[in-house]
Amino acid sequence: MGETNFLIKLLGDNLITVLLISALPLGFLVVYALLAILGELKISAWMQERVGPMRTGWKGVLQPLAEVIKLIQKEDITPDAANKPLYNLAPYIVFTGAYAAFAVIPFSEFFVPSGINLGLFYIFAVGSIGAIGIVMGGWASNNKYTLLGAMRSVAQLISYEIPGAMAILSIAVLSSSLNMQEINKAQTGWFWNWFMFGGPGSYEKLWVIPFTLGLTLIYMIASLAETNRTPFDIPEGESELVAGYHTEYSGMKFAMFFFAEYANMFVVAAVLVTAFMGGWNSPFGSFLSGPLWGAFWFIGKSFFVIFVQIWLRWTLPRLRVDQLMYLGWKILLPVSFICFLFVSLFRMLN
Amino acid sequence: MNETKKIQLEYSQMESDRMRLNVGPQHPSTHGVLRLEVEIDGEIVTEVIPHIGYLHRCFEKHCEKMTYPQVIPYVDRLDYISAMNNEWPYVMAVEKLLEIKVPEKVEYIRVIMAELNRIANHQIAVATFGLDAGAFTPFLYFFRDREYILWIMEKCSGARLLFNYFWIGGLAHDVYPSFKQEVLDAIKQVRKTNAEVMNLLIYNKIFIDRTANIGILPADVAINYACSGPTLRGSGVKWDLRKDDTYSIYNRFDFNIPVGKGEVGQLGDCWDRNIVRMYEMEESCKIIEQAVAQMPDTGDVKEAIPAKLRPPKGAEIYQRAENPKGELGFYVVSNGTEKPDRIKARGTSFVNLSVLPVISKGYMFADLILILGSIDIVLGEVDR
Amino acid sequence: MLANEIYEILKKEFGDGILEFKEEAPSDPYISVEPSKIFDICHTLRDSSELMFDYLMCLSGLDLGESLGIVYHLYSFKHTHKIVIKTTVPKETPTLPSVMHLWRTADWHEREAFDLYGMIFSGHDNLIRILLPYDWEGYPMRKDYNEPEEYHGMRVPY
Amino acid sequence: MDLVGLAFYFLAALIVISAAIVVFSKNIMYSAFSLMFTFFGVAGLYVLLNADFLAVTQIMVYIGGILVLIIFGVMLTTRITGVDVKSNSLGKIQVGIAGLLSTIIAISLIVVFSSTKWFLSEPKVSGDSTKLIGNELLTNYLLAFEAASVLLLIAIIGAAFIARRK
Repeated sequence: MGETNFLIKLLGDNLITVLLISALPLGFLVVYALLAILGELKISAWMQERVGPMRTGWKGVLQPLAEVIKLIQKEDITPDAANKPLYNLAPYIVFTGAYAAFAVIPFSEFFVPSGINLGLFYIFAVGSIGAIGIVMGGWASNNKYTLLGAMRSVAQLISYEIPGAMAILSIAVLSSSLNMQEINKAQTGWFWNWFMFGGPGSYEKLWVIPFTLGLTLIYMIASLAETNRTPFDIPEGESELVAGYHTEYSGMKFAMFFFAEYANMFVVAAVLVTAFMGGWNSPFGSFLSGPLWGAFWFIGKSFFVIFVQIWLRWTLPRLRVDQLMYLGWKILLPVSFICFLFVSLFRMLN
Repeated sequence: MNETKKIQLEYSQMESDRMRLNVGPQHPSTHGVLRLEVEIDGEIVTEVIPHIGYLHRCFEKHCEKMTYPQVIPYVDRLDYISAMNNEWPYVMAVEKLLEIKVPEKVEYIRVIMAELNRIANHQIAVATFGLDAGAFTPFLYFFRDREYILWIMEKCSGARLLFNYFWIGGLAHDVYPSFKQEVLDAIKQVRKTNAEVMNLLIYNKIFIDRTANIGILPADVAINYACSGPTLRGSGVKWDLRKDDTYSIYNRFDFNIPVGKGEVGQLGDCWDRNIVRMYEMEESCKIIEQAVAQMPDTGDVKEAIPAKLRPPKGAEIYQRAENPKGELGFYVVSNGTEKPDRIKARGTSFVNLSVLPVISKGYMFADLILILGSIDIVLGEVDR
Repeated sequence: MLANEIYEILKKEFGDGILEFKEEAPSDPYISVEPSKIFDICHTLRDSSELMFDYLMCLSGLDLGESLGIVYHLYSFKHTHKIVIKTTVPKETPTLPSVMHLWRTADWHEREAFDLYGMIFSGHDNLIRILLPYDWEGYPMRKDYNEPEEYHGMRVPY
Repeated sequence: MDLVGLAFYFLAALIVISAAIVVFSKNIMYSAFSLMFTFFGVAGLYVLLNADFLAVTQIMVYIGGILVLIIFGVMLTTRITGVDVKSNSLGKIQVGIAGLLSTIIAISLIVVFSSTKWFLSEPKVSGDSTKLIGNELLTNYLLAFEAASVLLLIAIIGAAFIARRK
């Protein structure tokens, strides 16, 4: 476990190191969230042929910071009829669920907060904590819109966890491990060794490539649904549900929901990158590889996935709740099972 | 049988609690201060009761205290998205009462302005409809292009939204020298964006899935509810006041009346009503091109404006015109003085909105928002 | 079909129910009818094959001083002809049959007329105020209407 | 006290307190939500016992599956729009009986706990409990595994059947 953390090598195995390791992703998360918000603002502006925020700092780069300060300063309103304890607790639970997943994300060859053997499985498990938090917030707000949003959110989360899990399970079969570091190590080499392209192997892997590509796509779609991003932002669906489960939240508590959403975006991107896109491996064999380059590649690839998420958000309309269920249960689930079957077959034959 | 119907059937066999949901008056998708009392069973809408009047500004009562020209700014505020089109039937009604012949040039400028405003209105209608479906980007594309039209109107009338430009017997100002060229440039831009939005939004698979086969309005129901404009034409009724009850100089132009054909779903669904607006923009562009080509360069736009406005006592007229949203009518009764005895505005949105409870029953809650968006209401006109 | 032909048809069928026909520029030609017969007349206007007025353009209330007027502007999609039907009811007992079940669009128009002028349309399913608050008193579009001093403690005159 | 001990007492306190809320709270929603903390604490204890697979499964199944179902059940069967979701399980007689039973069980457990000679082995760090569990399930316990899957299959078919009937 220890050898994957440069901090343990540096400072030894003690309480301070453990706390530092747990806090390091939080620091990263704060910086990342600011960048992602800026990205969201600027990319959407670019797609819509406008300039986006321009006033705060050079070309508006300080805009996310200003928004965070604004959110912190804002009055924290608790509805009179809300169930106060649960209402106050919910944003933290949601954030905990999102942040817990960071425990196993391998940022680099030499830094993963916890290199447990069940990394991928663990990420799927803690994902459900967020669902509980969302129901908590939606119910405790004592508002029909939030309640509808919470119900939709949980239904969506549960439905899309299965195709996503099938996609990840196929990777577990291919790499015969659930440890995220092991999966990364299995994909070392040029980019055609990524599991997206069937994993390492020679020409006999060619026939499995369509299935692994399909699984990548399925995981991408499922991850969009799990993070409530357009076209699956039905729980928030601002045109009908105002803002879904966080309609009543304001100020810092709203910021927590917001933060959790961005954290979740990174988590699913990280899982996608780790499982399908080689994680911290350089796409060019040993060229530009190493611990620091690893972090660069990992974060760079994740940001690319996040860019795709933002891109889709500003391009597509929203699905309806029954169409969402239809897509999840009747299209993605059977397709993911078929892909899983063929991937397992490939694994057995080799 | 489509998916919604199937779900509806499955739900109808279940016993469940119904929830009353209050949509509006402050809600992002009610297009203003409309309040809908919705009864939902799970996600299925079982009943919709519109409550209107939150924007009631006593237009008709005010008119009794105003002289005829003073009413025009009030008329602007009915359907504030397409104010030029609102002014037109009103000034036509008063012109008919006074039996004024409007100069040729004025008629052409009025046609160009009204058609430009029709494009601007449909741009907002399609944009907000897309927004209701969750597509934000086309919304901003349309708003960018609408600026080109608003600039022209601003240069002509001095205002961007509420113009007070059509006066009884004439216009407030003449157009400026580069007017024709700028109009042609604007419609070039409109066509470019429309082509892009057709790809990006209208024929998007998700958008079709969302809007086709919902909110089906059969033609006979539409006529019985006196729906008009794209709401009626979306149901396949080829009826346009510009052709069927022609006014002004519309008989000089060559244009088509687009109707819904049920291209991707059933006839009269939300997609059909929306596509009619897209095609109508193109037809408006055609009319503008012809009008610009035919428009005389010389002429005084104020020559027919009467000094004294006293229609004969007891004279009354109902004048209607094709507003972008449908038939807008003004019923003007004179009592022989400078002030009208009674002005009744037959608000297009008011009439079109009354069909909402019928066409939204049995669909999902998310569809209700789209159905409301597809009939394109403006609360200023509903509540007056 | 011209307005006077429509008048002839109605006169033949309803006799005394039809009071007056007036055609005088610049006004639209109108037929004045007895208020109690309005439903039957409108029924004929809508369903008779030569009239076929399937489209109620507008329904307006009027204050004529002594009495209240109701004006129906009708249009036919099939024959593309128009007619105006007018009727008056006394201010004290402003009751007349509703045409809501002939043209559903009359539902909201009649509610509006009731709201602003106070006509009672008998046979209307849901005759409640539409533009004004449900607890408003009086009918503001009547010429003899006096604005209330206050509404729920808010001063009305601004 | 070392880190593991600290974590153990923290988790133990979490489990006891949240479990107490589950039992004693008058609001069913509180009970349902605090059950999450109980499950979470138990998962933590599994981690301390080196049973990481079991811990993650605990979170996945109990929090992600069962608890969500419970919350949905509570929300859908009672009046969901009001906050006053009350549990009536604290009647007088029932409390008496339940208290008596729990006390007996608690006493017997404590007696057993203190009288048993516990066999203490060195904590053995086995890296791969997943592999072990997998191997065991598909070799020694294959019959039980298959029986369980058949049972689950029957449950799914039954659930689907009941759901379709109505």
